[in-house]
Amino acid sequence: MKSLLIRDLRLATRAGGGFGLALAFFLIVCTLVPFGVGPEGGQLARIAPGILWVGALLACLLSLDRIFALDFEDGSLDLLATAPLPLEGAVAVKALAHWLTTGLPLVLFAPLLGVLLHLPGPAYPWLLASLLLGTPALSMLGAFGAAVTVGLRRGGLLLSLLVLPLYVPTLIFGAEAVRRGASGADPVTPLVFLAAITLAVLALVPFASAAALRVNLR
Amino acid sequence: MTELGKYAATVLAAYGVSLALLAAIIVQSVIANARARRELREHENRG
Amino acid sequence: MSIWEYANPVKFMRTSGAALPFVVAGAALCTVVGLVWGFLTPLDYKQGSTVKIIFLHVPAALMAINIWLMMLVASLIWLIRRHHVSALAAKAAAPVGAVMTLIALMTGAIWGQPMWGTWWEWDPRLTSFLVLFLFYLGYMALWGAVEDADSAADLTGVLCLVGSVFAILSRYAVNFWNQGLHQGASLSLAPGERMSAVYRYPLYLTMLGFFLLFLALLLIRTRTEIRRRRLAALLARENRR
Amino acid sequence: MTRLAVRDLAVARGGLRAVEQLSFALAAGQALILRGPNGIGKTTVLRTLAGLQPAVAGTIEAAPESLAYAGHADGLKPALSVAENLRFWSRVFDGPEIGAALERMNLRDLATRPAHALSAGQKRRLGLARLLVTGRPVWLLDEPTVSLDSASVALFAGVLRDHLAQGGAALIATHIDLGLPEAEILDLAPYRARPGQRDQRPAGFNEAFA
Repeated sequence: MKSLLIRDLRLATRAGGGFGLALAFFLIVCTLVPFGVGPEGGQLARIAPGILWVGALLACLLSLDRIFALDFEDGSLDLLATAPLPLEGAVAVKALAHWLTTGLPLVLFAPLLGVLLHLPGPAYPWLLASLLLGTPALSMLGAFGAAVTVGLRRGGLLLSLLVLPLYVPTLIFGAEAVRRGASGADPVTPLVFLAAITLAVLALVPFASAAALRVNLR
Repeated sequence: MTELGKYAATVLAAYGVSLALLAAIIVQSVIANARARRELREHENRG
Repeated sequence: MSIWEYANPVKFMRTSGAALPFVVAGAALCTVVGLVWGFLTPLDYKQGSTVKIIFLHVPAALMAINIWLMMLVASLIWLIRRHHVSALAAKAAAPVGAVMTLIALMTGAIWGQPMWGTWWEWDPRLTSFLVLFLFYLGYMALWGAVEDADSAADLTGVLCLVGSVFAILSRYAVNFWNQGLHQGASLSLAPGERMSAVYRYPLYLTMLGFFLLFLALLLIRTRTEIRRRRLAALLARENRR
Repeated sequence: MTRLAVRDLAVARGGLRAVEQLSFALAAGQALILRGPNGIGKTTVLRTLAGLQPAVAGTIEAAPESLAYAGHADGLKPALSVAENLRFWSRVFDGPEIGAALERMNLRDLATRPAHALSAGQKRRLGLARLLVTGRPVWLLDEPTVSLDSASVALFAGVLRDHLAQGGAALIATHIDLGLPEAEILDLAPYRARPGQRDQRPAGFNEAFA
């Protein structure tokens, strides 16, 4: 398992791995929104939690198809499926690698963009906490979508259509925590719900993803 | 005729949209079924 | 003889063919009578004539959820017992469910315009139905995208399972997110809150009508799918030789 | 000792049975060449044995984790070097170190070269070297010699012979002569599935509805 994680991280960070694209996309989204809604600081501050969460979510979506598509094309997935490690474990490791190369950088990058969007000061710890708790679920659910669509020719678009509705609960609780943090209300309740969803997703979705992968491999 | 009061347009719009959608799915189902039946019969007749 | 005999395509075609005229007649009768009766009900003292929309809105909303439940059950039967007709029935039900969801959404929006003063309100119920509609779209798109029938049935089955869990999760998340304007269940059993009988009976009739309508469409569409699969199977067999 | 025993196996492709009633046994030290016309289902048989798809009927008996599959694709990452690619598979399969495999497949000089800079034949050699680092006794090989020149084919035949001598076994789908005169030949043509038997469980939609 460790060697698979190391390989995926190495592939993602080498040239052509697409590392950093998600960050650039996140930056662009957060730059474009003020152009759309106007530069007025109070308004930006009000919508900043939502923009940051939606931006992170879309940036995460961008690289999902890479989780399995490349391994499927070059035959690695066949070989992994016959390897001693269970496919559920391989799915979880690949989702973890996706989170480490996409989710975690987005989390660390988000406060910077919060400054651009006039996010109120008290919200920053909650922004970090909610993204940190929520993005692993985004990667895992994305891995499920990627597993379902891995053999398809126009899989990318379908992947978004399948995965985005699954992101609704995570987005709601994540953005709500930041919003409450910004307005001085108690953000712990949504954070607890967010953590619960993430834990359930991490525990159960690998089985569904591995089942979908097995179907696509045969 | 029944009285619809000041919300006549609202009620008629709701019935219109719903019946149109229902009609669409019914017509689509029937046409698709007839087509599938025809294609299958043609194939079986051919050999 | 067990209930699973009906999962045999030939048997299903024979039985459904015999039952279809009665189901269609029942659906037409209940839906038409129920809707006309509903349309002719007197005005409500509070909502005026807009109360007539519930004869479309409530049955459609009910069917939107129940059709997804039926798809979940059919998917489980396919995944566990591998009955091919079950998978095709789930596929056949999805577009009907999507249309029911759309009807519930649009009548809700049209009704909300004079009542709440806005076409669209991010009310928990409306929002959950929008999310449910997205699930229907994704499910249908996946059926359309996968070429191999066996893979498509398996993948959509897994998606239906995961989607069901998330549809319920979304419902609670949305409730948390916005408490909403939507009134409680219209057919509440608590005494005193009960809807007047003038509206209740036509509503029951349209609910039955929409259910029979779904059943008729389900039978027709499943028969379509079976015929398509049979044609594809015959072609595949010829190509193999 | 029997490494792999197959009884009454039926496999399906595209929802239809392709091969049925297939029975054979593979003993330690034995190589079996799968023959048959194009499209009869050699690849499907190998993938089913490897566990990548379920068998429609029949039993497959083999020690757990004793099968190593090599298909048309080599599972190489272009961005990684030869040694990195091989080391990854050695770790995943808990197999031996990569030094001997590199040596044996004549890849020692290419060890640090990234896989995208390899020729087709070199990639194939690397893909076959992977079998050596899995440490598994039974090799399931699907056209292993594609894009290999005659020298490399001979090299691989030598590797295969050593593997058999150490108690390994191999099931190989190939059309060319590997230079393994001791290998037996299993022709799949007699096992081609005949349609029309409705008493069994259907293999897929195409059998359930035909």
